Amino acid sequence: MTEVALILLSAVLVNNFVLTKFLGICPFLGTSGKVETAVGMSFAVMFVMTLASVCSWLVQEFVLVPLGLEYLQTIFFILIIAALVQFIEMMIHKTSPVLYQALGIFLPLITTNCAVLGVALLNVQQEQTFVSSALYGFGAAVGFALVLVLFAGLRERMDVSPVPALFKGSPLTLITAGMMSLAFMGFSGLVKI
Amino acid sequence: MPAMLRNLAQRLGMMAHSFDGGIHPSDHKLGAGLHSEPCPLSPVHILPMKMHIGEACLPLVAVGDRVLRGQKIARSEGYVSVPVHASTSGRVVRIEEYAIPHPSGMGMPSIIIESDGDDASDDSLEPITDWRNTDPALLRERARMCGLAGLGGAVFPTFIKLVQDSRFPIETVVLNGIECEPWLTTDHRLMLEYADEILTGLAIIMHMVNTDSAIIAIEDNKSDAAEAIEQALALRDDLEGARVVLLPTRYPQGSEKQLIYSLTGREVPAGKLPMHIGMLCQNVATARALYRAVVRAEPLTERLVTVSGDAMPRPANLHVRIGTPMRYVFAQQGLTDFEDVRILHGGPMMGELLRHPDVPVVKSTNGMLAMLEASFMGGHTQEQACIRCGHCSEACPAGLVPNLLADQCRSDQFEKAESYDLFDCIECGACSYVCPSNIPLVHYFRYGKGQIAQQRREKSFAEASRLRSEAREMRIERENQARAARRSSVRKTHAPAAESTAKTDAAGDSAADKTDEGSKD
Amino acid sequence: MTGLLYALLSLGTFALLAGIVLAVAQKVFYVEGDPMVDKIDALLPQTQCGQCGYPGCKPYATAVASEGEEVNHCVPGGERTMLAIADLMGVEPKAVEQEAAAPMLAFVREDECIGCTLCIKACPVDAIIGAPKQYHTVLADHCTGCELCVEPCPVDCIDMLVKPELIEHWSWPLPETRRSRLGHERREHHAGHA
Amino acid sequence: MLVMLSSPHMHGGDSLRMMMLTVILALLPAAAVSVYLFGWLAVLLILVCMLSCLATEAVCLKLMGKSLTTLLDNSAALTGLLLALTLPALTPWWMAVVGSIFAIVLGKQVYGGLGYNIFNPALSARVILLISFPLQMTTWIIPMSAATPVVNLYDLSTCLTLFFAGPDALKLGLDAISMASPLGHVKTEWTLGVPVADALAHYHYSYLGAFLGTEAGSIGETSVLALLIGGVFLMARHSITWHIPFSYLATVAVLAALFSGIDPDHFAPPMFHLFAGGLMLCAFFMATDPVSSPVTPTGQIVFGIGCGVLTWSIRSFGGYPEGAMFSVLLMNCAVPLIDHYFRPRVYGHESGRKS
Repeated sequence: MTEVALILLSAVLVNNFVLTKFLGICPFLGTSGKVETAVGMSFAVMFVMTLASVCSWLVQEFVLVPLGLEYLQTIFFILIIAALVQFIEMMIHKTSPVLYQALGIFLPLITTNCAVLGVALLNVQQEQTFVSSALYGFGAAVGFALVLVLFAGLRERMDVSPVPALFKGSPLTLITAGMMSLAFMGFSGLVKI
Repeated sequence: MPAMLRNLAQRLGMMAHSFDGGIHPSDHKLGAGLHSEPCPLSPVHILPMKMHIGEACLPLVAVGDRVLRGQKIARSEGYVSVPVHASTSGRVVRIEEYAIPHPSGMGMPSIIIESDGDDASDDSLEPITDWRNTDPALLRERARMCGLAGLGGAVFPTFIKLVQDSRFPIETVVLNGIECEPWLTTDHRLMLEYADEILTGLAIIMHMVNTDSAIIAIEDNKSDAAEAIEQALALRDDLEGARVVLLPTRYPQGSEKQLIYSLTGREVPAGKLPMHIGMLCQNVATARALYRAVVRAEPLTERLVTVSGDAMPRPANLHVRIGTPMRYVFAQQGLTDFEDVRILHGGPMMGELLRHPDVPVVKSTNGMLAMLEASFMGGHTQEQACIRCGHCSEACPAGLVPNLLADQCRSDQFEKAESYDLFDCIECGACSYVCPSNIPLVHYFRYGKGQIAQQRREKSFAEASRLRSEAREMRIERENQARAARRSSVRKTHAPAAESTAKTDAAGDSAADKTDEGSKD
Repeated sequence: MTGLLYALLSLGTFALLAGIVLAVAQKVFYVEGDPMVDKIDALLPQTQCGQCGYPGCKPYATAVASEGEEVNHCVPGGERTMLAIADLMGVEPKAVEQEAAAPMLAFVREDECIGCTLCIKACPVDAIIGAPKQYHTVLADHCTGCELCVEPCPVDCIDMLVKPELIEHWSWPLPETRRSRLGHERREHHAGHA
Repeated sequence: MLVMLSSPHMHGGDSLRMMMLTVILALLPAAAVSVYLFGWLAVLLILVCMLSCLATEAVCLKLMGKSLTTLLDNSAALTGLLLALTLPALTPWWMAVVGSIFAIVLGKQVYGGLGYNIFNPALSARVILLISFPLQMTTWIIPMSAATPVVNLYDLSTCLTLFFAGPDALKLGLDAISMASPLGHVKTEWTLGVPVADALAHYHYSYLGAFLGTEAGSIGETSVLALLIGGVFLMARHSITWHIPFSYLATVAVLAALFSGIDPDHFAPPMFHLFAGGLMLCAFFMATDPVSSPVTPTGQIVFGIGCGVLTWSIRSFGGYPEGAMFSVLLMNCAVPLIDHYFRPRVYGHESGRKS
């Protein structure tokens, strides 16, 4: 039980993918304009990341290793992720057309979200068990979702601020992301795995 | 600090309930000790066609007609409307657009009467002295006929509220003598000088809505008024269910919803009226006007106005005829030079800044304040950035978060502002009053509300247009089909002459169809 | 050799599996029509004026939703409509090409009208009434000010008048202390993108 | 010219300048204690920080073509003072200047100036300094060394040399005048497996000393008493409400009491947590910074609890000995969401939120 909590805590806060590993920055900046969009993106990423971790672990364990095909890791994992993303894209299009519009190009781009592939590869690298890799994937996604939603809140506030023209848009967004990352450094050493 | 302690004591002991938020502005009630006096008759009276909330009236008189005081000169159009009466005898000289006390500075069609000095009354209306045995419906018609509208400032037609609705029986009538606006002293003076008239008005209201319970609410900075009412009450035997409640002074206690909460601990649900929880609120001045209308058959042609302000040489409480030009009233009290003076219509918290004094006194005019430009707002006019101190949210009696709302209105995020309950704002101004950054919060809310109303109008117009356009397309489609059908049948008969007649017929039909449809709307 | 065979086989099988799953999903989550059209149509002012280059509001909405048409073609809707559509579509706002004029009303000078019914046929919202050889009148409450009736009139008896402003519809402008600075800047910022 | 403004046409008289000035006044006791403890070093540090904040603000305003009168709102001076009070006494002058520039530029002006910053400017500068210069930012001078024979901090020239040229110029080893902070000490010992009580005993920790301010720490955070006086003054002047400080301190105290009750060897007692490090300063002056904290009372309580949980967690488990600054910054990120979800109940509405 403690271990479950520790893995989650580590993935969510201490080793946050966005703020300490700097993975998945593209969708982080692209879809954090509005809280609603960010929440939608969060769920999509959570779904894809968790399933991708599980599937990639299964493939790694039962296909690649027995057949000695570890060198095909990347291709296989990308294939899994791409299929999952296609699936969720269709699902969102059906269930929430507005969210589908709002996420726009960033939805198919989850495929190339390095955080998703990162989780899958890190799981293999760290030789996680099935459960812990699922947890790790889920935790990483929750961490991504957490900072995405927090950041969307901040950006909504910055949107109505009289920001100097020089810093308007991306510069201020990056500065703020940096400040958030600094704040997240406070978590360093919180969990030792 | 003493105010804080007193407040605390009242909260703990005497007071069972107290509305959230609120402020304690210094009250400047210069006129509290000044006996009311009549304002001399002005040579000209300007009577706008709408001095109430609702639809405007249509003139019944023409230029050159002679009118009498109390004569109906404009009839009401629609339900939410009351007629307009001449406030003195004289001749109608013009009917034209005239500026009214409104922040837009825009005008309103008005009847302009030149006074003949006789001040002769129209006495076609019969007094109803035996109102106790009169059908409430008749009394209600009397209230409408006499042009009564809420004199506390909202000017909602009074008769509409004075109704017996079996679904929402009125349990308690609240007579509002709070007058929490700084500077204003009209209700205060009325209670001191016309306690009996007010109480009779209250008795009529209670008879009309069929209840025997009433609360007369007064703030504790007017304890003399409360005493006067109590004394008058003691002398009467018909108002046993009425009691005076003295509330601790706090702005905006006079606001209907906040007052009801202070008195009963019950809230009027959002989007509902006090009558939905069995309450009816009337202002003391309205109660007196009702008494005058019923027992003395006097339409609403005069009201008490506080003429005050720090630029006012002689503050006073004046009985002013409705339609009297404000410039004339100010001149009577010694103010003729309006250089560096700001004129407020109503109190400083909810009243409106006027562009010039050339507007008439209307039914909602409870005060006319002349403020020195230098002391206006205490000099706090330069808007600074919001530091989110939360004082506005603490002061808000409605439980809103004004600074977030203002941000949303300012940046045109109206949907979000609505979801933050912009329309629950009562525009009392407590938030702007406490704001250390001098942000005109209420101004932003009014901007937002106006824009949302505009968008709603546009939206419903667009929707109506869409339906009309779709209906038209369907009709054209139908016509084309009909024409095609006819043409094919005609062709079968091989009669060229008949074909041409059919064609003209079809054209005529379609035009006729169309006019029919158009005239239906 | 076997390694390569395994690789090809496993990858192929896997791709096939994924393909089947997606094909099924495609059936399950099939979206009929484009739900965005109605949403966009609801934002348009429904003047049916055709100034966007489409024969009405709905066709323009369809074009925006499915043909990637720009969001800034609606003239009467002005900037507000453009921003609303851009927001809904999640695209960058573009500057409106033409400032929206004050709301107008068509008015028929009745003594000059010959009762030809051409304007009646032109009106997209049936806001003009009158029979042949009779004076025609514009129903002010329904006129959208689209000007489509002006052109067909053979005697030029239709005027476009500015819609009178009502005191009830007056609303406070932004305070002059810091007049709309933020909103203004934000819009300029967006316009800059275009 | 008549500017048409909507009602109200009356104002209560509060002003930004006065609010900021009140906070500066409330910080005076803590500043006075720091001068007593660290002599001219504290004076120099405070002056340099305040002046460089004001200068930076002036430059920023000039660059953006805004009126310099904004300087008079006292907010830049306040940021400078707050930053100075969170710095160790031995901070070199250039670090103070860099920190001040960070505070004003990155903390405030890039967001559009006063009122729009997301993070507390002084705290963000402090954290940037801590991460950039970890050694200097955790080197604590022995308090009361003002009068010790090693170095006389009441002597202006000594302090000028220390401040502008560093301890090396006086041929002083850092070890001679510095020591670990109580929090740092306990954390180090704890990682070595020493029980908390023993660690505190080795340190000669005194609760009274911590209360009055004679334990090591940044110049303005040592004296709990002085900070309490300032906090109470702020509440009396209605500059802040009780919600954030109370919920913050109470959360730390409750968590500490709970865990030190379960395992006193690993977790420090509540009193130690409350008196140690920058908690008091953060609770009364940083977390309550109106701009970067929630607006509504419920939101403020949530904010305070969040700060408390994070502070205690970082102190008890994290890599850094002190978590107060980080936790306030972290909670700053959540303010827009807290504001959205913890609005007060609107009159006439059911208590449930629609969205």
